[in-house]
Amino acid sequence: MIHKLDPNSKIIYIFVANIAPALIGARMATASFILISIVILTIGKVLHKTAPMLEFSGLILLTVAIIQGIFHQGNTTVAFALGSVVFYKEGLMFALGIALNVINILMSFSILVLTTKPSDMVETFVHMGLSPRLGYVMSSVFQIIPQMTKTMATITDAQRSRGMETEGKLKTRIKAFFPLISPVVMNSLISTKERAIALEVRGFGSKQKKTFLNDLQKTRYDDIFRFVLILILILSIFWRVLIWLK
Amino acid sequence: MAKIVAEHLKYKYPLSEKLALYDISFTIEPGEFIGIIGENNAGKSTLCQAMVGIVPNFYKGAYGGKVLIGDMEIAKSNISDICKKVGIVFQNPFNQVTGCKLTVYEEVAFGLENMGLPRSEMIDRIDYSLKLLDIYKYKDRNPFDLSGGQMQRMAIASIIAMRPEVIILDEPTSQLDPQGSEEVFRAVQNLSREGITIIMVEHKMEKIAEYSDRVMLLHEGKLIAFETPEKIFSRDDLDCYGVTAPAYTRICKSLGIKNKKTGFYPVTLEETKSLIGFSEKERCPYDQN
Amino acid sequence: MTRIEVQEMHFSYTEQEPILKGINITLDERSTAIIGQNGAGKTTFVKLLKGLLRPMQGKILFDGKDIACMTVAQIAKHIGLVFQNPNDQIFKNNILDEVMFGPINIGMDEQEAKRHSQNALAMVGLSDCEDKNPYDMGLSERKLIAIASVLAMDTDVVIFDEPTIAQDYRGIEKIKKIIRTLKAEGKMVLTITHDMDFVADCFERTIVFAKGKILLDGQTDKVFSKKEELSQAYLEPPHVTQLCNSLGYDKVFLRVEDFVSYVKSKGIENK
Amino acid sequence: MKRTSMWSFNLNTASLVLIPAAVGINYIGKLFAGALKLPLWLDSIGTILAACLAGPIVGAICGAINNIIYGFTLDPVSFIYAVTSIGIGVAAGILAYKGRIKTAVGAILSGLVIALVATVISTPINIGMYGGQTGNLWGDALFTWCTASHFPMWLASGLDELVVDIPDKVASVLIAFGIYKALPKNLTVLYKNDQKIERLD
Repeated sequence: MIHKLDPNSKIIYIFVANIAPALIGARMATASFILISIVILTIGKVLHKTAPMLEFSGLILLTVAIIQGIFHQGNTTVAFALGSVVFYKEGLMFALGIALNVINILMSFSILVLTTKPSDMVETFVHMGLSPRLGYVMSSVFQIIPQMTKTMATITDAQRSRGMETEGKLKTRIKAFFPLISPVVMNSLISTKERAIALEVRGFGSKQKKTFLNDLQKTRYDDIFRFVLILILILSIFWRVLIWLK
Repeated sequence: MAKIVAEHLKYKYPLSEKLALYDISFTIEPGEFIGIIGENNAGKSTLCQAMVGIVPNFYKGAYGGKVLIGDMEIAKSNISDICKKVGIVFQNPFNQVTGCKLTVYEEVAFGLENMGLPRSEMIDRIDYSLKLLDIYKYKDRNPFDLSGGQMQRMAIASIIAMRPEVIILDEPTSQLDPQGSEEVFRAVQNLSREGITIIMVEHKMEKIAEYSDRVMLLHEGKLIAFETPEKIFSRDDLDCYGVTAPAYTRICKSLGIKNKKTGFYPVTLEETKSLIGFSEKERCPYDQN
Repeated sequence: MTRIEVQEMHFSYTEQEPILKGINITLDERSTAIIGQNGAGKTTFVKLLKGLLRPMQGKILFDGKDIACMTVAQIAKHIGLVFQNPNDQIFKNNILDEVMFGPINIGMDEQEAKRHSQNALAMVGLSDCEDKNPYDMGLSERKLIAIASVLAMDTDVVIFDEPTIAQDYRGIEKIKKIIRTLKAEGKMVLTITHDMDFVADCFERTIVFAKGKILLDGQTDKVFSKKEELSQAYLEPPHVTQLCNSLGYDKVFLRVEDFVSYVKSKGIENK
Repeated sequence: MKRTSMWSFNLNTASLVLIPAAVGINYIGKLFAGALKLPLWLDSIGTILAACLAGPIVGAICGAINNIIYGFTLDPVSFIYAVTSIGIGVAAGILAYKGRIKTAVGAILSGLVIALVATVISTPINIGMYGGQTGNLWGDALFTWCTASHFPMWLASGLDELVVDIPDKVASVLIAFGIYKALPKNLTVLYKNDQKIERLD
């Protein structure tokens, strides 16, 4: 069901999930959105796919907690000590705030990223008014990277065939860098010429308004989902105004 | 249907000292099958690209004379308009894939989307051209997962879907295996039967001889001759232009066997077979057809 | 004399799709062409000879020594392979430097590498552009540079993968000459190709791959006389052979000259 | 011939097709640096190269799209750092247009300038996102030392970023420069938007 939502709705969700807590200004709000995201991701059966992203940022967040816990400039209240290393409450809370924000961003984006095909996403952007030329650029990146990785394997074979070593000391590895990367880069730049021509002869430069093979599909769920989101946004703006008026 | 007329066409690539095309003039009638031959750097690809406007509109550089497709003057038109009349297929099937579509079907749609066609018409045209090229069964595959021959046929289908009157093929089979080449040549023959004007650059002289109504011989940017294959391949000076006649013609030259009706050496397997077969068996006179 | 023995070799990238299914063959000093459709396993086969891939089963003996105990760099001293696309290897902006890369890698000193490289460039006819940027040259010249960069390594075995693609008539004649010279120097030459007229002109032995197996192997004219097996592998014989076939000759010729002298010897006068 | 401004938004197809290639090069650079275990990121070679070839606008688009794609596939946080990548692309484009990347020395100096630009843009984001850290071992060690020595946050964070960026951007510009030099001129001319057709009649 989540997979069928219009990418637009998911983009609105990202927007609301990150703006509303900022307006409300409470860690609980951020935490709630993380929870909502987790629920949505679970329904969409893609929660496990967030693991690599979390791992990526988790390491940084861990060091943030350690460094801020020990050295944060407002540190006064001791939280606990590990041997001679003292952790402070202020620093840890500061790190918690950061962690919540980062995780919230990660989770809300994951909904869009993990349940939408990149090509659909780009197509939506183009329907929404992104220049088709830029749309082309974005979707071709998704295709070009696997192709370049393939080329890279061939190049590695070709250079090893000429007796080049790719493993060993740092010096050997640095020496291997140029023979491996230049052909990939050259190959991809040289093929830009042919590809540009191939696009041109298929009317890529046309001033005509473009049409689309695939139609956009918006479901009833989209309307409900969007309505709820916008309600949350309005309520949080209300909340902000109330606090401000006090 | 449109005639192609070149008048005193001259062209020089940017940063280059030498003319790539030097004073080329010719007329191609609608529905003709034209072969272009010549050694590397003779100007074959440049000439092809001058008929779709890549020369000069994409490369810039210096240009003289003119090329007309019907009443459209190439140098003064946008490539995006020219491509509705003239399509071109290149050597490397891989670099012709747009790289932004995930299925063969969508890939063929690319040009039609740019032309702004309504969706239903797009579907009609895509189905038609995929079937014509016999790749309808691959319509949901990723373009990059096709074999070379299939990819090249997809490239041709993408052009056919745009309904051009002229199709230019620049060494369409040089990177394919024998089966892939055969698939492409068969597809090209089908197109020719549909009445589309075909212009094909090819190093396989036997194929040029078999299919072409007329052959252009280019050398160092100049048009040396534009004649029937028999006349072109019967020349004694082909060596100077870095090309060689089909194996059949070379055999008949060595044996001194000419087709008495045309006065030229034979260029295809069939013609050679009947001439040699005749002289060997000394049976009834060579059937003129 | 160099020999490569391949014994009961199997290879696959994934378990479901075997690429090579039990190859047994001995390669010797005869110049050999490897033909067959794409996907028949030709390129995989030569990569295995080079040690870039390792067999799942079976072994490859180079002069009696199992190459399983040699590294890719060690094999590179004995077997050279010219890849199909020169752009997959060229990285220097000077032709001589590019050609010298391989020789230096396999342990030649500067002087020796330079001497070999200059000889190799002379052989492919690019002596007068030593200092040019390879990327300022056309694709056909870049292919010749790639060939030179392998020839300069002076290996006992030279393997070409589709050398005639992108070459015109003169380019192909040049490559034929290179192959004949290598052969005369006593090197083993193997070539993967789709160009049957080239095979007919240049190679003593022809091996046909089909669906991961060796379908035919033997003297080139014998192989091209097997009409049925060839069509099974979707291959067409050389043009001259096609003519012989359609004339119903029982003798098969591969080259224009052979055909012509045969017809002349029969003393048949035209007219 | 009059040169058109480097800020022309009217991109030709060649320079447009350059962008995905450049993003791919960024990715490959990063992959190589990882595979060969080099102590650098090398993930902006493509952006710098594209900026040198086709100017600051293309450089900026490369940077932006690079991070958007990363955001969509690997790490959503990188959306925010798109601003830094845009800065790198613009800086490289201007430096190249002004003819500063014509020698190895020029490339090194340009690398320093680009590193500085990247730092100035990244530091506030680092502070907002991660309390000032970068996630790089060496940089964060310096950050820790600075914080412990009661340096102001912006300085500690700035130094953290700079110490990582300098070697990385200098190496990236040098590599891009090496490749740029080897590119055939008849290719590089295609990315320029200022070409006119001459008449030969």
